[in-house]
Order: sequence, then structure tokens, then C-alpha cells
Amino acid sequence: MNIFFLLIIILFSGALLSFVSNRIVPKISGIISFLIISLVSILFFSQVNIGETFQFILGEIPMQYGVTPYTYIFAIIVLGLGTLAAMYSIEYMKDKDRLGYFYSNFLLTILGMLGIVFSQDFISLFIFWEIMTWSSYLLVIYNGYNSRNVGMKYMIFSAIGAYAMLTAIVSIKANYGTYTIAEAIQNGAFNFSEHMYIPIMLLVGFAVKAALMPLHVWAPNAYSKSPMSFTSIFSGAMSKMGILGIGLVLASAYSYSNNDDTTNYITALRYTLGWLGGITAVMATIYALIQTDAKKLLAYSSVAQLGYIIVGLSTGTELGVMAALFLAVVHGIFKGALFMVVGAIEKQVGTTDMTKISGLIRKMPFTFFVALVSIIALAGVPPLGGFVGKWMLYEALITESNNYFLIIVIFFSSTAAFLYSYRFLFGLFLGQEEKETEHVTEAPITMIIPMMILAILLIVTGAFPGILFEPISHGMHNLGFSDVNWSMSVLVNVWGEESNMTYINLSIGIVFVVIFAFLTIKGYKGTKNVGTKDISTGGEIPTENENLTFQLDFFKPFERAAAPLYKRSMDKIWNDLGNAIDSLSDFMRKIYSGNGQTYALFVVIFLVILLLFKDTLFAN
Amino acid sequence: MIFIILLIVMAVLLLAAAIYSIVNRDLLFAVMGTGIVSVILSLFFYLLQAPDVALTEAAMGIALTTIIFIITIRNTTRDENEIIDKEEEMKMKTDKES
Amino acid sequence: MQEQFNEIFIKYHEIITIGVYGTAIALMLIGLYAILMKKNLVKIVIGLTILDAGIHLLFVGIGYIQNGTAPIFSPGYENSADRMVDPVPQALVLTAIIIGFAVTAVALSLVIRLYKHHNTAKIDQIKHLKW
Amino acid sequence: MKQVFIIILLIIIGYFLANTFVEIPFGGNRIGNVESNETVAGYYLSNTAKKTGVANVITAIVVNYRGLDTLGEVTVLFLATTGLASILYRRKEEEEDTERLNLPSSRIMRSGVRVLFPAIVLLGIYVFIHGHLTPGGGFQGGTIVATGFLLMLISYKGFNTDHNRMVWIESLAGLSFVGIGIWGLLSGNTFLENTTNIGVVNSLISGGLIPIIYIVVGFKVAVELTGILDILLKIKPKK
Amino acid sequence: MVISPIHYIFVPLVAAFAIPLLSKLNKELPRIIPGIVLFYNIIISFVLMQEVNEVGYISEVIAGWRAPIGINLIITPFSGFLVSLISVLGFLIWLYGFRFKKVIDDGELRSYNILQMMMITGAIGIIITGDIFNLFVFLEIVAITAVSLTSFYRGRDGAEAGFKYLLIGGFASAMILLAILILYTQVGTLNMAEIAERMHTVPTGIKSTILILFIVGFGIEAELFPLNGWAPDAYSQAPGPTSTAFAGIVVKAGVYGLIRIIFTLFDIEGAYDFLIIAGLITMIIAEAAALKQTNLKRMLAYSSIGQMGLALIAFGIGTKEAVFAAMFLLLNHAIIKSLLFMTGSILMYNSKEKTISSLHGIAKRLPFISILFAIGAFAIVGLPPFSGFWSKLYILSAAADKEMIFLIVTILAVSVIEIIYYFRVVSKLYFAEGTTNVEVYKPKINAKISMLILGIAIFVIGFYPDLVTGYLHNAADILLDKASYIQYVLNTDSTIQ
Repeated sequence: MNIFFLLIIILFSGALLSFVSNRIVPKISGIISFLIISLVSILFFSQVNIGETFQFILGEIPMQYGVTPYTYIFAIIVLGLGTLAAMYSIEYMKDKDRLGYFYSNFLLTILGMLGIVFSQDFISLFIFWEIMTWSSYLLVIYNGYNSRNVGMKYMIFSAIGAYAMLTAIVSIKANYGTYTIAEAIQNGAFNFSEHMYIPIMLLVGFAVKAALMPLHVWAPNAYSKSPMSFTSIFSGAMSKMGILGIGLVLASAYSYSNNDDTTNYITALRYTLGWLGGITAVMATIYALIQTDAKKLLAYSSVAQLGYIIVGLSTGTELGVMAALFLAVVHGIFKGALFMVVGAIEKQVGTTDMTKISGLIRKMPFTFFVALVSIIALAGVPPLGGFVGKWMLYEALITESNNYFLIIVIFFSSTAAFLYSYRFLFGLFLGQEEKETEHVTEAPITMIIPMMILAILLIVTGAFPGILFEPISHGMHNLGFSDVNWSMSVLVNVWGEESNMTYINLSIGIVFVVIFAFLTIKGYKGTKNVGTKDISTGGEIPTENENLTFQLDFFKPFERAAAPLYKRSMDKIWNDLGNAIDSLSDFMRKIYSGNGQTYALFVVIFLVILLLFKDTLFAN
Repeated sequence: MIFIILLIVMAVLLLAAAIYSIVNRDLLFAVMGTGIVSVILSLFFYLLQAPDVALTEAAMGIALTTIIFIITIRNTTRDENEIIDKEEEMKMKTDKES
Repeated sequence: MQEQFNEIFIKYHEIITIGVYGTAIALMLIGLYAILMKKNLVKIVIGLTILDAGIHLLFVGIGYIQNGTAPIFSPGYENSADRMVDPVPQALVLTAIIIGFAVTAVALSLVIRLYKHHNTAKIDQIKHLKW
Repeated sequence: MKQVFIIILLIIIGYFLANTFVEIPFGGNRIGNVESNETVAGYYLSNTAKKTGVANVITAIVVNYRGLDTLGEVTVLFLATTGLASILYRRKEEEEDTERLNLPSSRIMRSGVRVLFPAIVLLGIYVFIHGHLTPGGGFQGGTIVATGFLLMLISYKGFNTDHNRMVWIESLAGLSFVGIGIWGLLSGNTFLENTTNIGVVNSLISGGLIPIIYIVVGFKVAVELTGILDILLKIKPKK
Repeated sequence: MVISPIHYIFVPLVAAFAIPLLSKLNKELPRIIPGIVLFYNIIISFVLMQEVNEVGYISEVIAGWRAPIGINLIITPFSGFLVSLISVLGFLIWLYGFRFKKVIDDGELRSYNILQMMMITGAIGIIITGDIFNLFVFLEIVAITAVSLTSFYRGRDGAEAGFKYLLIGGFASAMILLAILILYTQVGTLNMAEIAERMHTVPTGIKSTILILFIVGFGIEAELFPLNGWAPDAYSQAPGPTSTAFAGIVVKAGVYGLIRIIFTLFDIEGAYDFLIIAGLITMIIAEAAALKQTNLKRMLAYSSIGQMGLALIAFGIGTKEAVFAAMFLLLNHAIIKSLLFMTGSILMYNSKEKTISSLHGIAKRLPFISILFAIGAFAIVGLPPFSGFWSKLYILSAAADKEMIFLIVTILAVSVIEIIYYFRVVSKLYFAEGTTNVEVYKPKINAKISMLILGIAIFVIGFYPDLVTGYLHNAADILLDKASYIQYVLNTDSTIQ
């Protein structure tokens, strides 16, 4: 029994098992799925050794499974995050119904992502891609009637992407005679000389999952509407599948960038991707600023982060790609943690509306700690992992790419990221407590543990980024980049300047801790608790039910500044397109007027047309 | 010679009967028209040395097809445009009594 | 008699051709016209029968050979096989006529039911099912 | 407007059909570019008499050479009857107050029909018994018999076809048709094969199974058509 | 008695003629006998399929006359595949329709069973006959039975749908008769093989006219675009088993007729391009019309038309891979769409106003039916790992080999529309608060079994397509090899068993 098969069969049977078992023993399927996933990850990290492949024929198509160092990076994200999310969701999903449905699709999603990691040929890649897509669709609409349209939008965009991918795949088969990824790259499927639509369509397909600019419309709603325990892998891991594909295609495209006929195209591609990523980052950040719902805020912020990653990939230099991959891993970690945090708050408080709750720091200290750590990572502040990624990204942009607007854009968006991350932290945790949140207690232990693990991971990766650099550099070598040489936590970039992460991080970390402790002590001394709604200054008493927390219009001036941007969103354009198609189809079906005689007339007209054009149509 | 004249006459009659059965508003007469069409058609067949077909067409087209058409008209409506005027009704009644 | 008939046939061949083929095609077109223009269901069925009649006439017409005899051997074979008209189209027409009658019967029964259901026999008023 | 449009369409169709048929000269034996002895018609004309012993070539074709067509055709009639029965089906509770639609029939007609009826039926039976010798056969004879029944049905209120008996006849006729076919399959080795000796052409007992099949077909057709008429006549006119 | 193709014909006929008598013995016999017959068909199919897969052709002549003289039945791997498919489906449909209608008089019952059985027989006859006029006869059998079954329910607009079907069907038969007539005047024979052999002698103008008449005639049965007005009405009005049979069986027969005419009889290259164009238009318009349907069965009907368009496109591409892909699509469509119609008719049966929107949250009451419907929907839009994916993949790769990028893009764009309307229904079934306290009609065990078999088939073919691909490749090769067909039919003596 081949190990890849074994893993996939375990996951599949686990999905069936958790579907069936819930009908027999209620609530058990959560534990089952957790056990299954942890079993799979144990098997994977113990049994699977990189580079071995396994071939077989299915449907007369040679299929090939295996793990390259490059995909290994993503396997780490998927399995690690998947295990933690499964563990987390045991408690989180406890008192929901349709658990069998949820967990079977959860496992199928993991199966899909793992399969994508495994698959060394396009067909199995596509198969697993689709499995991942529809199972995640079923999870997006899990929350019921109101999220059906969200799910529909998600499904439509995924379908468009997947079918663009399929077109590219069949064209590769037709033109380069292979379905295998490695051979396709060897035969130069992605050189931009002829059949340029092939890599472009592939990129479109992957970019949908990576929520790139014109195709990102589904992402914020889908992320925020689906159950949080799933969103943590939805945003943390599944979006990285798009990154995987994009990295693959771009890497092989860059390898042709120095022969003359294609270099212009590839530069153009790099610029477009870079700009799209940058615009995605900025726009998503600006939208994130005005959200009052924490989930929505995080959703937009993860779109922005994906924008960074794509910018990094688009530089096409060792440092940039490395930064992108590093960011991908770190983003998986902290965004998973953040969605878990929001999920915990949702479970404990009942809402995630930042205008309704505040001051949870005393109620849920551990959750707050996790949130703090991951927010710091998100904002790219030292000493955490996010900083390392961003730092490398900036270095790559400044030193090696020469479009400075992009740099400015990125800088701007990451500074703006400070704002929303501050708002998130402040709105949920700091500030005075509300009357409504008095009953709130800390989340149950099985939800705390995974969050804590993630937080610790963040700190570790911040302090010793080398832990991540090792697999990443292997992966990049596998991608064909001459390796960025590194030693444990010392990164030597291409000109050999050393930049010692550990000392920077540790020093900054110490400073942070001191300041933080100082602030806490200061903060506890002589603070006076007033309800946040108590603003009866100036003699006028507000009526009961109007909510005047500072959380409303948190960034009012900023909103006013960016008002024109909010007016025209991508959403509207897509909606208009959809309505146009809808009415067109409604017009088309009017052809079938219920009158039988009309149908007979159609037959005669058809006959006459054929007769008139018979010499052109049926010329012998 | 007689063959040709017969043929031409029959052709004219055939088309005339067909057109009559198409244009006539009174379905009963239209059905009679189709009956005439099949009468002449069976003659045609006979003339073209197809006695079997002529027999079949005679029995089928003249008797059976016509009668099922008439039954249908009795069960639906006699006027093509469904404006049944009084004296039609009266005539039907008198038919009933006799 | 025989050879006189032959030369008549040769002389007026076009007329005869038109007389048979033209009549048949004209019948078909008349039937088609009824099907396409007439609103009354019974008229439409009449059109179908006339269309069929035209096709049957064509069948027999192509089978005919000049001054041939019916494909039936009389006792003693004084009518030889090579002067017989083509029997295959006639055999096919037999089948086609019976089938046409069956179709007509079913169509008329449907007309009766439609009239009972909709209380009209106009095809353009019977369109509950559309789009 | 619509009329003009449709007439134009019809003219186009007629034009193309005429174009096709002017290349098929009327009279004179011509089959495309094929010699007449290569066509199936040539084969039938030259071989029917000695190979099937049937004087009426059309009967030979309909019953023997293309027997499957005839079987299918009988089936079509049978299915049309069944379909009519299901389309115009009335539940039991609607059954009782259905008197048959009586067309106006005078006394003269009634007495005439009474005289004619046996003659017509006899004629029909004659036609389908002599199907292999003279023009006509099962279809024609069956149709004639059905016409006789039709006359009785429309002129006599009291005259009722025994439904039970009709079911028996039609089932047995159909079964015997298929049975003869299967017997051919068993005795010879193809379906409907004419394995009995074919006798002398133009004698009544000739052509082996062909006359038998045609008689069976005659019964079947007669009963089917009578059944169709019976069903149609039983409809209560809408008032 | 050795099993031979003629068994397909006479066994159902014996049953059909005998049922009226036997129904006097026992009221249950009319229900049961068709099941036995259809099951016997399955046995025949499996015997013949194994044989034909080795031999290549099975031919049997009627009344002991060799091929051009008498009528012959011929089974190629292609027709054998279709016939076996139809036999299995026919049995499953019988199983599903057994006691489907709750209140039914015995008179009605008898005619219903006879008609259903004979419709399947007629479809089989269309496929296995080797004689063009005989094909017409079988076509008429199918037409009459189909019309009678369409207007079987008297409460609804069955008669209307039936009349439309009959009107257009009358057109079809007239066109085919005319085509046969002209063809006979040119080649002097009715046997398909001999026609194909002599086709090159026919002048081009006449040839194309004949082809056009045939295309119109069979296009009506195969639901080409301007000719398919009858289809949605008939599908939506017929009883559940019958509309299943329409989608699974009757359409297949029509498509087979069209393919047989274009591939075997004629040698006109333009016809292939015509197939592509017509199929493309059919697919686009049908799917667009399906997008806004409110009646579930009507929506399924339009989607079935669209799938047929896709099949015609694939046939029109004309390479071996494309034909293979098209056959695979026919197989998948037969299985999946039958499942969808079976489940869909039960769902519709439970909705008062026969609309999709009245099915809110019915999955709580009918979990089994709903999950089968969902599986069918996922499979028909071609999501892996269900079976529909493979046929779509093969079609696309066949199109890509001919560098038809536009075709690929169109097909995939249409599939996006398909995804939209199917997923709309599925999410309505599952995720909508509906009045779930109504009394629902639950299917009997036999219906459940037949639906379950189809659902399992979807999974099996989806996970292991190599089960069928080998046979289908063989079938495609032999379908495209016209010369050997002619040679085989014309140069074999009268007795092949």
C-alpha cells in the first residue's frame, strides 16, 4: 500500500466515518476527525520522504504522486494548521447541528489540499482542486440560508478559475504532450514564446484561490460567513494553494526571462502581478479599516496579506520569493490564530461586532495574549515572524526591483495595517468592560491550546526564522532559484551582507516586554471604570438605545479621506455582469413560446435555412 | 391519350379538394374534402399500377379516417373559428330528433 | 394500342411528370400550409394527413415505369417481370399508410382531450407550458 | 404578413423538392446509376415467384422479405389502440352513463346496413385470404372488415362489440404472428423464416406460411381498427 | 435457442400481446411481466456484448434472406454498448416505476406497462436494425408510445405536451419518409450498408438534400436546437419513470440515428462541422433557458438537451478520441440524468405548486432522495471525483487536440451556468427553512434500490473509469471504420448466430 494512497484513503474513509458516526453517536465526529487528521499528519511527517514519487494509471492518464521540497512547505501549513483547527473545532462546534456534514466536508477539504500537495501531474491536481473547492463550498454555506448567495459567489468564481485552469491543462496536453508538471516545465509549457494563454490561464485559476485583485470579490464574505474553525484553515491554508500554483508557474516562467524573445512578456507579467498584488493589498487594507465586524476585518486583512505575498513572488528574485514563501507560512500561522481568537469570542460573547463589545482583556486573558502576539505578527512589528517576512520583502523590493511606486504602495498599506490591527486589538479587548459582557468567561481549554501553540510558533519563528528558512530554501532550490545561503537564523542575502535576525529580534523583544510591563503597571494604577456609554458630559443625556461608543466612526477622518475609493467597488461590476447574463438568459428562453405551431414553424425555417445553405454547409 | 387527360383532371381535382378542405371554415365539409382527396388518391394509385395501395387507401382514407375525424368534430366543435351560430345548433338538434 | 400509348407517353412526358410529381409536392405544401397557418387543431391534423398523402403519392409515383403492370403474376406468366412496376415503394407505402392512420387516430384523441380540458380547439390558446 | 412569410418558405421548399425530383424521370425504370438487376426490386421481381411461390410480389415483400416491418406495423396499430385507451381512459365511476354517440341513421340506412354487413365482412375475408394471389391482403381485408363493423356501430344503437372477445382475438392473432416467426427461428434458423414447402404459384394453397401470416394480420388489423373506432365512438360528447 | 439480437424484438412483443389476456388472470401480472422481459434484455445484452467485443460485429437476418434482400439486425460494439445501457436503464426504470403511481385503475395500469415496455423496445430496435425503413417503423413505435405516455396523466397539461410532441413528431416522420424515398430512387436499396456502399454514385445536390431531410427528421428526436420545442413540455408532463426513460433512452436512440446517418451512410465532411455548430447553439440556448426555470423537471429537461448538444459537439469533432469521449458522455448522461429525473420526480411529487422554490428544506424530510439528487447534480456538472468529470475532460482534450480553444472556452462557460442552477437547487434543498411539517410521499423500497444502484454507478465510474474506457475505445474505432461494416454486412451468408 503506497503511503500517499494510504493517507488519502484514511482521510476519505475518515470523512465517511465522521458522517456516519454522527448519526449513531452524536457529537463524536469532532473527536474522530481530530484523531484522523493527527494520525495523517503523524504518518506524513514520519513516513513520507521528500522526492519519492509514485505513478499509476487512472482513466488512461498517467498519474504521479509525490512530495517535492517546494510542496513540502505547504504540506507543513496544511497539516499543522489542519490538526490544530480540528482540535479547536471540537469545542467550537459542540452545540451546533449537522456536525457529521461539517466534519466530513472538513476532512474532504484537508484531503483536497493534501492531494494538491501530493499531485505531481495536472490532472490529479485538478481533481483534488475541485474536491477542495466543492467541499469548502459546502462548508461556506454551512451557516444556512443567508449565506447561500455568498456561497454561490464563491462557487462561481472558483468554477471560473478552475475551468480556466482546465483549459490550460488540456492545451498543455495537446501542445506539449504531457500531463506531468515536471515534464510540462521541461518542455517549456510556460515559456511565453508561443501559447501564451497557457500560463496566463493557469495563473488566473490559481489567483482566484489566492484572492487576487479583480477576482477577490468572493473572499471577504466567504471568510467571514463560514464557521470560524473552518475559516482558520480556509484563509490560513487554502489560500496558500493558490500561492503554490502561482509560485510554480512564475518560477518556471522566470527561468526563461533572459532569452530575448520572451523577456519583455515576462517583465510585463511581473509588473502586472506586482501591481495587482499591491493594489489588492492597499484596497483590502482600506476596506478593512472601516469594518465594524471583527471577522470582516480579518477577512479583508488576509486578502491584503495575500497581496503582499504575490508582490513578493512577482519580484522574481531569490530574496523576494523567499520573503513571499516565508510570509505565506507565517500568515498561515497568525491568521489561523486570529480567526480562532475571533471564533472564541464569538462563542463566548455571542457576537463579534466591535461596537458591541470591549474590554475582554480581563475576561479572556489567554485569548488576548494570542491575539496580541498574532496582531503584532500581522502588523509586521518586530520581534515576531511577520516582521522578518516584511523586512525581507522590503529589502527585495528596494534593492532588486526598481519600481518605486510599488514600494510606496506597499509601505502605505502596511502602515495602514497598523491602524486596523490596533482597532481590532483595542475594540475587542482593551477599553472598559460592557455590562453585556459581564457573564463572559475564558474559552474552554481545547480551544485555548491550539491558539497558544500557534502563538508560541509565532514567537519562535520570530526569534529563530532559520527554522523556516531551511525547508523554504530547499523548496526554492527545487523551484530552480540559486539558493539563498543561510545559517541558523543568520540570513545572508545575495551580496553576502549578513543580517542577523536573532539579535535584532531579541533586543527589540526585550524593549517591548519592558515597555509592556511598564504600561500594564501604569495602566492598573488609578484607573476609573465608567461605562463606555456614559458620555453625559455637557449636560445632555443620550437616550438609551443609541450606541455612541468610540468604536463607531473609529477612523472617521480616514474614511472621509478615502471616501471615493469606497464608492466604486469591484463587487458592483461583477454584480452588473451577473444581472446582465441573467436577463439575457431570461430573454433567450422566450424562444420557447408555448405555442406548438411556432415550434413547427421553427422546424420549417430550420429546414429552409439548411436547404438554402446546403451547398456551403454540406459541400462534398 | 385518355390516360393523360384522366391524370390531369384527377390532379386538378385532387388539389382542388385539398385546398377546399384547407380553406373551408366548416370542419365537417373540410373532412369531406379530405375524404375526396383520398378517393382521388386511390384512383391515382390504381392508375399507377398499385392496386394494393389503392385498396388500402380506399378503405383507410375514405371510410376510417373520415369517420374518426367526424367523431372528433362531434366531440369538439364544428366551426373552425368556434363561432357556432344559432341555426347550426338548430340543425344539430333536428339531426338528433330524426 | 400499346405502341400508340408508348409514343403518347414519350410525347407528353413532361405533363405526366408534372401531373404526378407536381401534384404530390403541391399536396405536401398544402398540408404544410395548413399545419403552419391554421389555428384549429382539427385543421392541423387534416394538414398532417394531407402531407402524408402527398408523400404516399410520391412513393407510388417513383415506382411507376411506363406502361408497366402491377407486380402480380397472373396465371401462366404472360406479364413478365421486367415490365412490372417497382414493388418496393408500394410495399413501403402500405406500411406508411397504416402508420399514418394510427398517428392520426392518436392525434385526434389528443384533440378531444384538449378540447375537454381547455374548452377550445385553438392551438394558440393552448399554451400553459412555456419557457 | 405571417401568411406571406410562410408562403415564401413553402415556395422555397417546393422549389428544392422539385429540383430534386426533376432528376428522377417519371416512368421508365431508372434507379440512380444502378443497374436494375442490382437493386432489391429487380431481385424481388425476378425471384419472388420461384423462391416464395407467391404471385403477388407486394405480398411477398410485405410479409416475407420485409416481414419485420409488418410485425412492427401491426405493433404500431396495437400500440395506437392501447395509447388511445389510455389517453381517453375513463374511470369506473364515469363509465355507466356513457351511451355511444349515435350519428343520425335513418331506417333505410339501418336495413341497408343489415344487408350489407355480411357481404362486406365476407369481402374483407376474401381479400385477405387471397392476399398472395390477388391485389389486397391482410391490411386491406382487415380494413374492409373494420369498415363493416363501423357501419353496424354507427347505424345500430344496440349493436355492441364484445370487448372481451376482441381482446382474445387480437392477442391470439398477435401471438400467432410472433409464434410463426419463432417457429421459423426454431425450424429454420432465422426469425419469420418460411420453412414450409411453397407449393405451386397461383394456387390457393401456395407460398407456405405467407398466406397464413397475412390472414393473421388481417384479423389483427380488423380487430385493432374496430377497437379504435369503438373507443372513439364511446366518448360522451361535451355539452 | 441461441441468444441472438432478434430476442430483443420478439420477447417484448410476445409479452405485449399476451398482457391483455394475462391481465384477466391476475391484476398483478401486467406490472410484473415487463420486469421479467426487461431483465431478460439485460441477459441478452451481456451475452451479446461479450461476443461482439471479440468478434466485432453480430448480424442476424430476418426470414432467411441475405442482407440487402431481407432486413438484417446488426450489433456493433457501439450499438451493443448503447443497447446494453438501455436494457439496464430500462430494467431500473421498471423497478423504479413499480407501484410508482398510487391510485391506478387496471385498464390504465395495463396500457401504461405495455407502452413503457414497448417504448424501450422501439428504442432498442432503432439502434440494432440495419435497414433504413425498418428504422423508421421503430421510430414510429417510439413516437406513438412516447406521445401516449406523455399525455398519460389527465389532471395536468399532459395532452398539450403530447400534442406538441405528436405535431413535431409527425414532421419528423414525414421528413424521414421523404428522405428514404429520394434515397431509394438513387441507390435502389434500403439496407444501410449497401446504401453506404453506393452513396458515392449519388450526385452531390441530391445527396445533400437527402442528408438535410434526415438531419431534420432525426434532429427532432435528438433535440437539436430549433427542433426541440416539444422536449421540455414532454419531459415535464410525463410520469416520472417515463421522463426518466426520455432522458435516458429515447434521446439516445435519436442521437444514435443521427450519428448513424452521418457517420455510416453519408460521406460528407461538412456534416461534422454542422454537428459542431448545431450542438454548440443547442447547448448554449438550452443551458441559458435552464437558468431561470421554476419547475424542476423542466430545468432537468433543458439541461438534458444541453448535454445532448455537448455530445453532438464531441461527435462532430470526429476524431477517435472525440467519439470515444462522446460515448463516455452518453453513458454518464444516461446514468446521471436518470438518477436526477428519478429523484427529481419524487421531489416534485411532494411539492404542491410544482416549483423549485416550494422545496425549501425538504432534505430534512427526504434525506436519502436529497443526497442522491445532490450527488447527481455534482456529477452532471462534472466535478471530480464523480463520473461526469471524466467525460468532460476527454471531450475537452479531444477538442484541444484539434486546437479548438474557442470551443473549449464556450463549453466551460456553459458549465459555469450549469453549476449555478444546479447548486441553487441543492442549496435550496438543504439550507432553507421550509414548512417541513407537511406529509411527504416517501418512495418505496424498490425505487430506492434502483436509485441507489445508479448512485453507486456514478461513484464507481468516477473512481475507476478504466472499467469502461477500453470497451468504448474499441467501439469508437469500429464506428469510424465504415468499410469493414459494409464489407461485413454484405458479404456474409444468411445465418449468423
